Amino acid sequence: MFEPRIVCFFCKWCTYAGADLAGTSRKQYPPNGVVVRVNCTGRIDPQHVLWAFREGADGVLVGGCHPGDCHYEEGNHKTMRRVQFLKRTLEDVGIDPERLQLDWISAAEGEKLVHVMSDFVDTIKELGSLELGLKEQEKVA
Amino acid sequence: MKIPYYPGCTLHERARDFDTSARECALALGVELEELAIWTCCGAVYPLVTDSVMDVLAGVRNLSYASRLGDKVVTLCSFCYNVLKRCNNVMRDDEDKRDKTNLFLRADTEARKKVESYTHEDYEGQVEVLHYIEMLRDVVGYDKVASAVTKKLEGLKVAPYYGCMLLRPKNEMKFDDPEQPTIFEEFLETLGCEAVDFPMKTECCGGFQVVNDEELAVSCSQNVVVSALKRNADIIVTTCPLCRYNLDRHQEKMAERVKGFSRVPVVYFTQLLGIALGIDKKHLDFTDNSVDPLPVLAEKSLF
Amino acid sequence: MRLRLTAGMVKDEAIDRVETLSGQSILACYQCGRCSAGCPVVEEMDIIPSEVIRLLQLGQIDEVLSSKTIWTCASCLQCASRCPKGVEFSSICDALRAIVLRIRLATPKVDADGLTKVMMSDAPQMGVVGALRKLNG
Amino acid sequence: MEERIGVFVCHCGTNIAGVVDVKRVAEELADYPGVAYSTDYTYMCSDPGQNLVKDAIKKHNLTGVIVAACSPTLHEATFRRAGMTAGMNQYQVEIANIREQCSWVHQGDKEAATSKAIRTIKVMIEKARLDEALEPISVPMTPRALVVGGGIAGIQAALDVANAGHEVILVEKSASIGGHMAQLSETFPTLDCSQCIMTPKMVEVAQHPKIRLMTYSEVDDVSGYVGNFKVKIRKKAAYVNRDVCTGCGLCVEKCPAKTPSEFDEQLADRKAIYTPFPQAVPNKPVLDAEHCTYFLKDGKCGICAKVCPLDCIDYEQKDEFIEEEVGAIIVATGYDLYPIENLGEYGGGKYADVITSLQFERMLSASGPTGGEVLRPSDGEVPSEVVFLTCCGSRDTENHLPYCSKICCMYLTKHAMLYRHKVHDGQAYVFYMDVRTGGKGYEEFYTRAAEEDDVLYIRGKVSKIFEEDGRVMVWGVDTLSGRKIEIAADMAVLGLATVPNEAAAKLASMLKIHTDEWGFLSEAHPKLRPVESLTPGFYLAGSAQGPKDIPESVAQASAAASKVAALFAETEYHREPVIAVIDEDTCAGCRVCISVCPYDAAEFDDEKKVARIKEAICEGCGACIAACPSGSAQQKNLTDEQLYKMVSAALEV
Ligand SMILES: Cc1cc2nc3c(=O)[nH]c(=O)nc-3n(C[C@H](O)[C@H](O)[C@H](O)COP(=O)(O)OP(=O)(O)OC[C@H]3O[C@@H](n4cnc5c(N)ncnc54)[C@H](O)[C@@H]3O)c2cc1C
Ligand SMILES: Cc1cc2nc3c(=O)[nH]c(=O)nc-3n(C[C@H](O)[C@H](O)[C@H](O)COP(=O)(O)OP(=O)(O)OC[C@H]3O[C@@H](n4cnc5c(N)ncnc54)[C@H](O)[C@@H]3O)c2cc1C
Ligand code: SF4
Ligand code: SF4
Ligand code: SF4
Ligand code: SF4
Ligand code: SF4
Ligand code: SF4
Ligand code: SF4
Ligand code: SF4
Repeated sequence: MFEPRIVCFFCKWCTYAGADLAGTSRKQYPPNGVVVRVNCTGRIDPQHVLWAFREGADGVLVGGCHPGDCHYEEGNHKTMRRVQFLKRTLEDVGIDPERLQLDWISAAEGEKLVHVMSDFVDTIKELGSLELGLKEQEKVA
Repeated sequence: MKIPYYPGCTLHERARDFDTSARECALALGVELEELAIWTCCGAVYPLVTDSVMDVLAGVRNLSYASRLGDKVVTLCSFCYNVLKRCNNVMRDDEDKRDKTNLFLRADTEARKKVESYTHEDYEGQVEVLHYIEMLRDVVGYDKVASAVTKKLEGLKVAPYYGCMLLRPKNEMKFDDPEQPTIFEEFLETLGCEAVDFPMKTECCGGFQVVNDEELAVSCSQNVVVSALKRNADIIVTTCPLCRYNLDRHQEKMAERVKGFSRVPVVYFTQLLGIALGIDKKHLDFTDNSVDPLPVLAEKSLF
Repeated sequence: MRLRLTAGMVKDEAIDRVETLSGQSILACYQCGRCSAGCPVVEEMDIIPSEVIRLLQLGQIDEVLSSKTIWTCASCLQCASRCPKGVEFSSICDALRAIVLRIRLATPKVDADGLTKVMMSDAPQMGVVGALRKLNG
Repeated sequence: MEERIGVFVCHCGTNIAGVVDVKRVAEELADYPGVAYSTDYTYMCSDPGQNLVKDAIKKHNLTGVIVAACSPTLHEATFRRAGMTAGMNQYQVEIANIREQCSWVHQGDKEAATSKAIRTIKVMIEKARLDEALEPISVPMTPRALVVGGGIAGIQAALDVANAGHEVILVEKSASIGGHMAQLSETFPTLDCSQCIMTPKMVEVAQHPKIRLMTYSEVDDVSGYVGNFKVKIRKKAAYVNRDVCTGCGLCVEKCPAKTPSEFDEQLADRKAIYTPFPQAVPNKPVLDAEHCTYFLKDGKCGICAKVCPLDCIDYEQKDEFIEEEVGAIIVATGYDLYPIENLGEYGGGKYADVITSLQFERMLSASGPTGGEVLRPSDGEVPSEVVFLTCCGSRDTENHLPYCSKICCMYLTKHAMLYRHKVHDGQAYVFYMDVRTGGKGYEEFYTRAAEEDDVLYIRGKVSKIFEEDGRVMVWGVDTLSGRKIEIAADMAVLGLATVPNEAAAKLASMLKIHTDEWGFLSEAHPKLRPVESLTPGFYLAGSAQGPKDIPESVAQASAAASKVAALFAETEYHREPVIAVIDEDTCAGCRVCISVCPYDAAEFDDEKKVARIKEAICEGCGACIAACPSGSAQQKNLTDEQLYKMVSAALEV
């Protein structure tokens, strides 16, 4: 069966801590995502996301603090706008924008993390493997 | 303005007074209750077992009929309201049951085709189920009701009895605060009478158990009636033929059991509304009551 | 009377059936008793609602199926409305009745004679229909 | 230089090893490029575990270390310290989280968990490969603490920090310190009088040379970071010059305007100009413009101004703003009761004789509105039967709050007991689900109530309360006997759930400290760091963090104070150096970074025409880096290059 490969960019204050909480509460979710911990979702450059797809990711999940809760005032607002823009870019290069998801998950929301992660894996499973051979498509790189 | 109307079996039979008074009042307020061209009994009680698709079918069929007439359906009887609203929730929120029910509906329509010119359309919970009083508040507006009042019901102390089915289950009915509802009190104030706040207004009257165990219904409704009496109610209003029946018919027995019991009439809220709007008496019909409301109404110079 | 509990008893499939049919989780009930405290007809019941659930937790389905309680409930939903754990006893009650009626463990509650008597009187149709559906299946 | 990375895979007993094949992980990674040493061990954080790391660093001359274990929030500091003692730069020690985010959440699929663990570790190896040796940025420490909230927790914390020799600013939003404890009558489990044990502490706060007390004040803004916060405090207009006022009380006495007293929980009135209670600290009035005739009726009245012998009344007074620098902030904003209006089944506050627990507390208090007598609010009669209800709004996942409020079992037991002491022939009933008495002397206290004071405990939750024939009817149940219970009582007391103080939510979001979903402040670790917030420099005390009784609130306050004192023991604070840097050679001078930085940490160098980062201020959020069009801004030890490699590693098959 197709097991999607997913890169998760998690902000260390909220979503990463939420993922820790899911662990301490022994909640279970699919193991498809590998986490890259960042200070803030605002640190994420659209290039990082495109790179992930280029390197073979079937999906990219970005998790940050709820609006208003950003440890750095408004990093997540910036991300929100960037993700909007990125989704359009993805569409342009023929990648279903649903393969990129942004969600707000706080340190208290272990349960939410589990849902988001499980649903995202399901979504990507439905979309199937991203075999675009992007490495040849220079426009992305 | 026309609004699709589902009367339900009882309003066409033993509760004609409820039906007629409601229609006449609506007309006086500029609303024509347009009775569904065809309808069946909704089943009266909502099935609480999860596996029963057949049992929601009756409700859904009526909703589907209603959807041909408009985006709302108004109903009066609390039980119908409860069943229709919950069936509607199922069709809106439960994909699995929606599909199954629509399969039945389809077969159903095929069978009916011979007699009726209905074509099948899948139903997806698109109709908004309104109780008549919600219609008064949200569609007509209490302001408009107030300005249409020709005879203020001054001096009349009215106990609004909610019963169970309008309010519960709260997360599905979303009718009002399940413990301290106020929609009827606000309505009654619009008519110029005094709403009596009595603690048993949301307790059960015994419901359908009257058929199985009359004693049980007597003790339940006695609890309600005595509570209203203690708060000096002149009259009790209800929204449900079964409640009306239980609260009204058992007062003989209550009188045997409760020392110093004084009888209190129980009427439909639309009948009081009718008086306030100055509707012709013949449409209000206070003949089906065990406890005659006319003396109280006469005493307050209302009828 | 000593009740000798076994794992098989508390995991009985009959209990599963009650859970599935009612959509309720039996073990979610923490026995606060609020359902019983607010039930309008509890005086007429032989086993109070919270005890019915307790017996189910202990796997005692037969005792519950033969109780008077399940026929006494008026489906007023007060128990479900106030339960702190979101357990709807009213639905459990419906499920228990359904089990009895489906396997014809008991004769229908509303007998023909009773029914004609009621029909003759002036009870609203909905009451009759409701009783037949709830109590006769 | 060629990298020589060491990988240390922790079993955590069976926590990790039970799911992840740790041996295989260690073996596979041994062959990964750049890895010089790879091993596994049962408990990496234990002494032998740490020694293993230290020895390997020396023996294999490692340039980077990956400990694959629990979350970095737990032991990153531990292993960085270990690395340092072995002569390695601490920022070259990294954690790969294979417990919280791997073994614990993928228990059903050992193979997949193992493979995820491997990729997770590779991600960190790629990072470590390019990690530079960094030194913490040291910034001067302002050894002054801000304590927000003047309940018992805030008072205790302020005193402890002050007694350790540091300055403290104590900000309290109401007119006096004391919080809820000041409202209490006698306190469980010893029944000492609350005022008696509290008043001396309040006075001590007022007189402490190191404490600056600011009542009727709120924190309006906070910026900066640990060691160097800037806070803006709003001193609300009291319309009284409180510096000059002697507290003679003449104004209060003569004021004609009345409104229900918050301190007496609406059971009595106060004046428009008032001190909340007789022992208030400071014992000087404030004027509440919302209820004052002068303000409501355009200058009519003015009596207080006329009678004040010292001309303290100033109707023109405005809010005043004070800016201060502090190094640490203790949040002790306390709790409130869940609103009685939410409990419609108990009347939702419409029955006079169904009261809240704090109202009953005021009634029991010798200085309260009834002078300590228990009297029915409706008619002032002594109640002969009183029902106490536990869990009103607590432990109710469906309609109210899911958590246990922890203190109500005990205070209702106290209430029942004190009622019996005052009304000797009275009957007290307590409806309960479990009587939770988890404290020293608590179970004995409960036993005394039941056995010596004849309090009848009834196991069951009340379904409905209503008024009938002038009495309070209670519909309950006794689940032990299976009986429905009906009590016609004279009064009912609701043990309402505790919720965070209403004002705390706003404060928490301003301070950017986390709260749980109910609004209680979150601690950095539930067991090991219970008095700190995740954000450095913020400490938690008292019931703002979760329902607590007085002993616990005081203990936590002292603990928070000792943390602050430890912080202040250093004259400098060391900040993480993982901040932004700008490559002057490539910077185009577009100033995008300057415009996006939320902290004004990027500035423009007019001479070189390039942007520059102010090291002491940069928080390392990365916003400028993501925004920089030329890639000139980078984050130390999380550069774009590192991120690209980490992403690639995450996707390796
Ligand atoms: C009815 C009842 C009886 C009790 N009896 C007992 C007992 O017998 N024994 C016992 O041990 N415990 C008892 N307790 C518990 C006790 O009241 C608490 O443990 C204690 O008061 C907690 O103190 P605190 O300082 O954490 O919070 P609080 O007392 O709530 O103090 C918080 C303070 O912070 C202020 N504040 C809030 N937000 C802000 C803001 N944004 N800015 C500035 N100031 C702010 C508030 O005005 C308040 O003064 C009882 C509780 C109740 C409800
Ligand atoms: C079965 C069980 C399960 C538990 N599970 C949990 C749990 O899941 N979560 C939780 O939060 N808590 C749990 N606890 C509670 C937890 O164990 C205690 O809270 C915690 O260990 C207390 O730590 P301590 O340092 O106070 O005491 P201890 O762990 O008892 O340490 C005291 C130390 O002092 C030493 N010592 C004693 N006298 C002297 C002396 N005269 N001179 C020198 N040394 C001395 C002892 O040898 C010992 O090493 C559990 C307890 C038990 C019994
Ligand atoms: S109210 Fe709910 S939790 Fe309480 S005993 Fe009844 S079913 Fe159980
Ligand atoms: S639904 Fe049945 S059991 Fe529940 S309160 Fe009503 S009558 Fe009692
Ligand atoms: S380092 Fe972490 S994972 Fe390893 S034993 Fe210690 S707590 Fe467990
Ligand atoms: S009269 Fe003046 S001095 Fe006296 S308490 Fe009032 S304000 Fe203070
Ligand atoms: S102006 Fe009058 S009403 Fe206002 S506080 Fe002073 S005395 Fe009271
Ligand atoms: S402390 Fe007692 S009364 Fe309070 S919520 Fe917990 S169990 Fe209920
Ligand atoms: S990383 Fe950049 S944007 Fe963030 S604080 Fe530092 S300079 Fe400002
Ligand atoms: S955004 Fe980049 S290029 Fe522009 S000024 Fe800042 S560092 Fe230089």
